[in-house]
Amino acid sequence: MSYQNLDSFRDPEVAKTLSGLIAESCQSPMRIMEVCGTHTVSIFRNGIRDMLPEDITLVSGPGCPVCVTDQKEIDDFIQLARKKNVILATFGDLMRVPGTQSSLQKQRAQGRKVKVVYSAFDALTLAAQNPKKKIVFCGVGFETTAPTVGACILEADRQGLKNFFIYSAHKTVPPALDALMSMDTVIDGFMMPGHVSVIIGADAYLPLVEKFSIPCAIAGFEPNDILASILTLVQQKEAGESKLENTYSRAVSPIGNKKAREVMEQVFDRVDASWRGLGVIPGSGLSIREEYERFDASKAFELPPARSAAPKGCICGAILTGKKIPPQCPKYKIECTPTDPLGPCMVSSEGTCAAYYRYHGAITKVY
Amino acid sequence: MSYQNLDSFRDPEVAKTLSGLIAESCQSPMRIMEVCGTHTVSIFRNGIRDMLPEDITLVSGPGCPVCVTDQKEIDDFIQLARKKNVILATFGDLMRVPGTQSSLQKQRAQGRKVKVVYSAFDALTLAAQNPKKKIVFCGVGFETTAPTVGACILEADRQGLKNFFIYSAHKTVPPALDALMSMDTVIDGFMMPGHVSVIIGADAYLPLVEKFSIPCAIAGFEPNDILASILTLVQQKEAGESKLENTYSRAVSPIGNKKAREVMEQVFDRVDASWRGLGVIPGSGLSIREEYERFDASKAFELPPARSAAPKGCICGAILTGKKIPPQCPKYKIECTPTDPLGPCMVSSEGTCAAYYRYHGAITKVY
Amino acid sequence: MKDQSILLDHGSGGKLSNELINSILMPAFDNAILEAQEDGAIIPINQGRLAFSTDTFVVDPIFFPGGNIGDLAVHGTVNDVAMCGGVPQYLSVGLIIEEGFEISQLKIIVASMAKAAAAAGVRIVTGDTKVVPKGACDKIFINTSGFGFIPDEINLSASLAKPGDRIILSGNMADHGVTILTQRESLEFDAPIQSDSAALNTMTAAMLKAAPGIHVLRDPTRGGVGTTLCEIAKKSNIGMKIREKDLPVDQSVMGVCDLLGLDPLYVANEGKLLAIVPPEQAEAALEACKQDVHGKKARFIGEVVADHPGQVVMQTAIGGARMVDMLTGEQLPRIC
Amino acid sequence: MKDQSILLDHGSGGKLSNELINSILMPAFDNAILEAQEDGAIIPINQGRLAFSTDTFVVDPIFFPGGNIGDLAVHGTVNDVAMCGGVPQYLSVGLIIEEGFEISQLKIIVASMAKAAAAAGVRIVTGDTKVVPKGACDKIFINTSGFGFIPDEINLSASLAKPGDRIILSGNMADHGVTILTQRESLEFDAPIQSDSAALNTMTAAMLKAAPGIHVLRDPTRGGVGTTLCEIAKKSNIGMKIREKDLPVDQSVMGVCDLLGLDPLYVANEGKLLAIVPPEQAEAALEACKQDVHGKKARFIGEVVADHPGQVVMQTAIGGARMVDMLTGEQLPRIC
Amino acid sequence: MCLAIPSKIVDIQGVVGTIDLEGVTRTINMALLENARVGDYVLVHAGFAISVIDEAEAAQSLDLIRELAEASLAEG
Amino acid sequence: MCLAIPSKIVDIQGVVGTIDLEGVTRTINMALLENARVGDYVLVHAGFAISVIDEAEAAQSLDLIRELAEASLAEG
Ligand code: SF4
Ligand code: SF4
Ligand SMILES: [Mg+2]
Ligand SMILES: [Mg+2]
Ligand SMILES: [Mg+2]
Ligand SMILES: [Mg+2]
Ligand SMILES: [Mg+2]
Ligand SMILES: [Mg+2]
Ligand SMILES: [Mg+2]
Ligand SMILES: [Mg+2]
Ligand SMILES: [Mg+2]
Ligand SMILES: [Mg+2]
Repeated sequence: MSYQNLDSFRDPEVAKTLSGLIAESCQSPMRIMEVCGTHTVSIFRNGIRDMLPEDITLVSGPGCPVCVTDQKEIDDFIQLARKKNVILATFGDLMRVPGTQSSLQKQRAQGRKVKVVYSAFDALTLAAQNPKKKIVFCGVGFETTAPTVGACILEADRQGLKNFFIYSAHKTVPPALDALMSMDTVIDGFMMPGHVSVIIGADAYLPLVEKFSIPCAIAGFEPNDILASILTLVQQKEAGESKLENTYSRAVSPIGNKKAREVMEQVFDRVDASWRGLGVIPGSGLSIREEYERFDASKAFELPPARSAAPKGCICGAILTGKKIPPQCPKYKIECTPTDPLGPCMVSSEGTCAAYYRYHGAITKVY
Repeated sequence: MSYQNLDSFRDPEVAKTLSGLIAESCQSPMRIMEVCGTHTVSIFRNGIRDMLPEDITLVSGPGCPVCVTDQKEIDDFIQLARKKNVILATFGDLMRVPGTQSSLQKQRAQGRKVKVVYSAFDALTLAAQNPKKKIVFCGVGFETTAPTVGACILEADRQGLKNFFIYSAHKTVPPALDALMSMDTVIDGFMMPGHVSVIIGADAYLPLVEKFSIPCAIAGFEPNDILASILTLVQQKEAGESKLENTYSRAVSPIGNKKAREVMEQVFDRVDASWRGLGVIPGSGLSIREEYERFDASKAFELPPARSAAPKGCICGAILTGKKIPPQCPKYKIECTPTDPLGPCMVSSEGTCAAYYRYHGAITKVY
Repeated sequence: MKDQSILLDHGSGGKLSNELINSILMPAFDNAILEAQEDGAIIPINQGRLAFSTDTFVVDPIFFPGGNIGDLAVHGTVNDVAMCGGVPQYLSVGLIIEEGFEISQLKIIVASMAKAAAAAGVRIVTGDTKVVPKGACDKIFINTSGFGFIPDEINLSASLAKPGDRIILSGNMADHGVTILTQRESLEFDAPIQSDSAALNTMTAAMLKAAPGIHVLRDPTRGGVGTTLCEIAKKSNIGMKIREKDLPVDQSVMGVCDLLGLDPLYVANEGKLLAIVPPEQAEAALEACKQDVHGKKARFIGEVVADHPGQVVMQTAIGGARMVDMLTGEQLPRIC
Repeated sequence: MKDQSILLDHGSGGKLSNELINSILMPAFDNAILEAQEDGAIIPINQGRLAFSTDTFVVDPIFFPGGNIGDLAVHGTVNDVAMCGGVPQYLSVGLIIEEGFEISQLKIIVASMAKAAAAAGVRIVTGDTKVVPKGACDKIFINTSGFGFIPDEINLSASLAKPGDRIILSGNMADHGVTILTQRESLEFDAPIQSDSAALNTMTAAMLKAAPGIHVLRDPTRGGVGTTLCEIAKKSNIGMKIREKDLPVDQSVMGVCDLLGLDPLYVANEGKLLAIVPPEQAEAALEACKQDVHGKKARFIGEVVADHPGQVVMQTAIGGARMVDMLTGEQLPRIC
Repeated sequence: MCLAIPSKIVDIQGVVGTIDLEGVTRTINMALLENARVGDYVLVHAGFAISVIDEAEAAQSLDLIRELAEASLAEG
Repeated sequence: MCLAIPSKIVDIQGVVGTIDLEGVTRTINMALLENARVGDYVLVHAGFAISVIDEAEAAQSLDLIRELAEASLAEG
C-alpha cells in the first residue's frame, strides 16, 4: 500500500465507471447519510455530488465531533482556558468554535495559554516539560480518538504526572445512530465511518442493521471508496436488501482493534451524553473512570455551570440529523459564514455547513 | 527660589566676574578635589575648567557611588538578577556597569527581569503590586540616598511586605575623605558634596578640617556655586587658612537633616566597607541592622562568593583618589570608551573617565 | 468588522485579512492607487510608472530549510514589485530586533539579504533599525519596501483577466508553508522539503518579454494559490476553471498535508507565480517560465471563463467539480 | 562589534546604533547610495532624483500627548524624505499587530495616519499587515516607507556643511522624548507637555524655496540634536560651534530632564529640523522657517567652522566651552 | 470524523514507531496496535497507529473495483 | 553624587507631597523632611524631599556673589 497503490482508489477512469454503475443501478430516490464528517469533506472536495444521479441525496450525519460537542462542553473548555496556570491543549479543530460568550481562539488573543497539538500525546509531553503548569487537554472525538487519549492517561499514570488533565467530551457512534433512526428522520442507507469502524469493528453495526433493516456500508475515504460504498448501498436498496457491506476491508476487520478498545474500556465509563442537535443519548458518552479521576479536568477544576445557550437561530440540530441541508438554514451565508460562524457546523473544517459553504457553489457540472 | 532665581546662579556675567576673581586670587598651583561626581559633571557640562587659570587643577574624587562600588557588589547584583522569581530594581546608573562577567543590561537582554526605577520607593510599590515576585533593590549611594532606602525599609516593615529586599552597598563620605587624606595624595582643597552635606550637615566636616588642616568648601551644583566655592578655596589657600566654608547655605545647615539621619541610623549599622580603588575603609559602609535583616538581600539569598576581579589594566583606583587623570590611563579612549567601558569610571554618567571622554576634547578656549 | 480584537486570522492572508484591510485600512487611507490592491502601488510619474511595494516578515522560525527571514524579506518585495510589472531596483530595509538577539545570527540574516539582493539585481538603499526590549518582539522582524520602473508596454492588474485567458502556475504548491510548519517544535517532522523562497524578477522579465500582453501576475503567498485565484476572479469579475490533476504538489509536501489535514491549495508559497495570459501568448509565456531556473515545473492549470463570474471552480482529479473558495483563517493541524 | 547580543542601546540612535549599522549592515548591503547614510536614499532616475526612506515605529506607549504611533509613523517618513530635499508624495505602510489588539485602537491609529498623510499631502499607496501571536510583539509596530522627487536645483547631504555656514534649529528640543518618558508607568509625571510630532515638508519646501543653497537638512530624532550635529560634523569633516544659551528647551521639559538627570541635547524630537545654510542665505532660510507653524521658535544656534573638524564644541551658558559628543546609549533616569 | 493516513512503518522501538510518508518521517505512538511490524502500512490518527492495512484485502478490493470497471467498459 | 532638584511643594497629604517643577507635577515622599510646608521649595532626590531651600540664605548668597561681581565691575 503505497501512494502508488492509493492512486487506484483515486483513478478517474474507475470513478467514471463507478458513477456510471450507480446511475444505472439507481431507479428511485434515495437518501444516504454519510455519518462521518471526514466523508462529508471528501465528498465535497472530490466533487462527488457532481457525479451522482439526481435521485441520490447525500445527507450529512452527526459525525463531526466538534459539531456535536454540547455547548456546555465548549463553554467549559473556555472556562478551563481562563484558569490560572493552565495551558489548554487542543486539536486545531476546536480553536474557532463559538462558545456562548467566546472561543478558544479569542481566549488566546486575550493572553490565555491555548496550544494547538497534533496528538493528545503532545499534551502529555507538554505536561512532563512544564511541571509547574497544569496541562488540560480538550478530549473530543469518537471511538477513533478516545483510545489515543486513554493511552495518554495510562502513560501519565505510569509517569506519575500530577499536572496532566483531560476533559472528556468523547462520544460513541452506534448509540447515536440508534437514536437517529428512532427519530423522524428519513434515511435510506448509511455510509459508515471508516476510522471509527477500524476500532469498533464491522460487526459492531450488526445490531443496528438488524433492528432497523437499513442498508449499511463501511467506507474508506478515497473517492473510489466512497463511490463503491454508494454503489453497494444503491444496489442493496434496489434489491430490497439490508446488509452491512464492508468496502473498507483493508483497514476494518469484523472485530476491529481489540487493544484500542481495551484501553478505552480501561480508562472510560460509558455514560449518557448530550449531543448537540440530538439531545441526551443513553450510553453514548465516555467519562473517565473513578480509578483515573485525578486526571479528570471536570473534577480537578471548579466549573460552575455556565449559562450555556446554543446560538440563536442555528438549525445545527436539523442538519446533524440529516433533516435539513445548510441552504435551508435562514442564517446560512447571511449571518453565518466561516469568517463569522454562528454554529459549530459552520466552523469545523468538516462541519456540514462549512463544507457546503466552501465547496458547493451554484456551479456544478461545469466541466 | 524659582527657576528665575536659579538663573542668578547661572548668570554668565557673574560667572565671568567670579572666574576673573579666581584668576586674580590664584598665585600658585593648586589641586582642588571635587569629591562629588555630580560636581564633576557640572564642571564639565558648564565648561568651567575652561574658565579657570592654568594653575588650578581640578581632580575628581571618590564621589560617584557607582564608581566606588566594589566589584564583588556589582557581581552580587548580577547574581541576584539571575535568581528565579526575582525582579531586580535599580537606579539607571547601575545598568551598564561591567561586572566580572556581565552587566545588568546584559542580564536584561538575556531575559532577566531588571527594572530601572527613579526611586527606591518605586521598588517598594513594585513589591506591593507583585506579591508573587521577589523585588530586590540595588542600594547604592551615599548619605543622600541611604535615608531614602532606609525610609522604604521602614515602610515595608509597616506594610508587612515579605517580598521586598535591599542589597545595601551604601557608603558614607567622611571616612573616605579621611582615608584619602591618609594616603599619598596631593590635594590642596576639597569641594565638598552639596547633597551629602544636606543630610550630614556642614559641621560633619569639622574634624577633617582640623585633623588635616585643609581648605574645604561645601558647594552647590549651579556653575556659580562651583565658581564661588573655588574662589573661597583659592582665597583660603593663598591666605594660608584651612576653614570650612559653606557656599551652599541655602540647602545645607550646620546640623543637616536630623530626621533623615535618624532613619539612616535606625535602619543601618556602620560597618567597614571595601571601596573600589581605596580598599577597605573602617566604618564607611552601611549594612542593614539585625532588626530589619529579613529585608537584607545579602542574607535572604545565597550569594556564593563570585570570583570578582576588577577589570585588568583599569586605573580607576588612581583616578578615584585624584592621583591620576583619565588621559593618563593607557586604556582611556583606546580600549575603554563609554560604548565599551572597562571600568566603572567610564560607565557611570558622572564617572570621571566618562566625563573626560564626553566633554573634554582637545578643544578648549575656542570661543 | 464584528470582532473587537485582532485575531491571528486577521493576518492569515485570508478573508479576515481582507475584511481588516477593506473595512479599516482602505477607507482610512482612501485613494485610488491603494484601492487597486495590487501587490504594490503602481504610480504614474512624469515619464512612465513606478511599482512600489512593502511587506513585513515575521516568519517563525527565522531560519528554515531553504532560507531565512533575511532572504525571504528580499524575495518577498522583489516579487511583489515584479508582479506589478516593475523591474525591481531599490529596496529599503526596516529591522526590528529583540534585545538579546545574537549578533552572529543577525550577521547571517543580513548576509543572506545582501546575497539575495545581489542575485536579484536590486540594491538596498535605505534602512532603519529598531531594538525593542526583551519580550517586546519575537527575535527579529524585517520590513522591506521597494520599487522599480514599469516598462511602458506592460499593463498588469488583477482586474485584467479575460475569458479565454490561460492560467499558468510556475511550480509546486505549498513548499514554503509546509516547510515552516514542519519546523515548529511540537510537530517534529523530519522531512526532505524546503521553502521555495526565491526572487522571481528574472522569470517575470523573461515572461513579459515573451508575452508582453500578460494580463495578471501574482505570487500566491499567504492564502496560497486558492485564495489568490479567488481574488483575481473577484477583481476581474470573471470565472475560472482549474484542474486538480494539473496542480503540482511535491509528494513529501502532500504527505505532511495529509497527516495534518491541510489543503495545499491554501498553503503559502514564496517563489511561485500565477500568470493569466491571453491565449495567443500563453504558450510563449509558459515556455519562458519553464526556461527559468525557478519555473521548470510550470504548467497550465486552467482557464478564465465568462461563466460564474467571481468564482473559481475546480475539476477534481476523479472528474467531479467543486468550488474553490478563499481561505478563511490560518489552517490549523486537525484530526477531523 | 564586541557584543554578542543585541542590547537596547543598539537601537538608541547613538553610537552603538552606528556601530551596528557600520559594522554589520553597511558592509553587507554595500552600495554607494546606502553608504551616504542620509535620512533616505537619493536615487538618480532617468530624469531627476528620488528621495526614498523607511522607518519603523515601535513607540511605547502607542498613544501619547501630542499624537500616537500612527501619525508619528507618517510624520517620521515624510520628514526623512523632506530632509533629503524630496517632495514626499507616496507612502507605504507595514503593520505588525499583536493578536488580541483592540480593533477600536487600530481604527484610531489608522485614522490618525490618514489625517497626518492628508495634512502632509502624501498618499499611502501600498501596505501590508501581519498579525503575530499574543506576546510576539508589543501591541503594534508600524513601518512606513516613502519617496518623493527632488527638485533639480536642490542638493542636500550631511556631508555638505561648509565653514561659515550657519546652523538653524527650528524649535524647542526634547519635547517628544520627554513626553514619552513621562508616560511610562513608573515615572508618573503629570506634565503639560506634548510630543512635537509633525510633518515638516511644508517647512522644508518653504525653506528650500527661500534658500535653495541649503547644505544640510536633518531631523534630530533618536539621539537628539547633539548626536545629529556630531554626525554632520563627522561626515562633512568640519567643526561646529554652538551656543548653549541659544538652544531652546521648554521649561517644563527642562524640569523633567533635571529631575531625571537627562540632557535635552540627546533627547529625541519628532517635529524639529536642523538646517545648515550658507551665510548669504541663512537669514532667508531662518525667516522661511519661522513663518511655518512648526518653526515659530526657530533660531540660529551656531556656526560651522574650519577648526576641530569632526567635533562639535559648545559655548556654555556661563561662558565656558565643552565638547558635544554623540549619545552612547539610551539615557536612563538616574540619581547621580 | 477522523483523519487517518496510511503510512509505512520504518522503525519500531518499544511503543515508539517511526513512519515514512513519501520521505517525511515522524515518530508515532504504537501503544494501541499489536503485531505491527517494520514494513507494514498503518493508519495514523492523532499521532497513534490504529490499524495495519491489509494489503491482500486492499488488492482484493481493487480487483473487485477493476472488474466492475472492465465489465462496464466491455459493456460501454 | 546625588542629583537633587529644587521644586515647589504644592500639596502635602501625610507623607505624600506633590511638587511642581515648571508645570510638571509628581508626587514625592516627604518622610525624610520635617516642617516642610506648601509653597516651600525643597530639594528632591530619588523621589524624596530631603531639604527645604532657605530663601533668605539663597538671597544672601546671591547678594554676596553680586557684591563680588559689582566690586569687580567697578574695578574693571
Ligand atoms: S448555517 Fe450556521 S446557523 Fe445555520 S445550521 Fe449551519 S452553523 Fe447553524
Ligand atoms: S579610562 Fe577606563 S580603564 Fe582607564 S581608569 Fe577610566 S574606567 Fe578604568
Ligand atoms: Mg507587498
Ligand atoms: Mg507579498
Ligand atoms: Mg530611521
Ligand atoms: Mg521571545
Ligand atoms: Mg504578492
Ligand atoms: Mg531623520
Ligand atoms: Mg528613514
Ligand atoms: Mg527617521
Ligand atoms: Mg503583503
Ligand atoms: Mg505585550
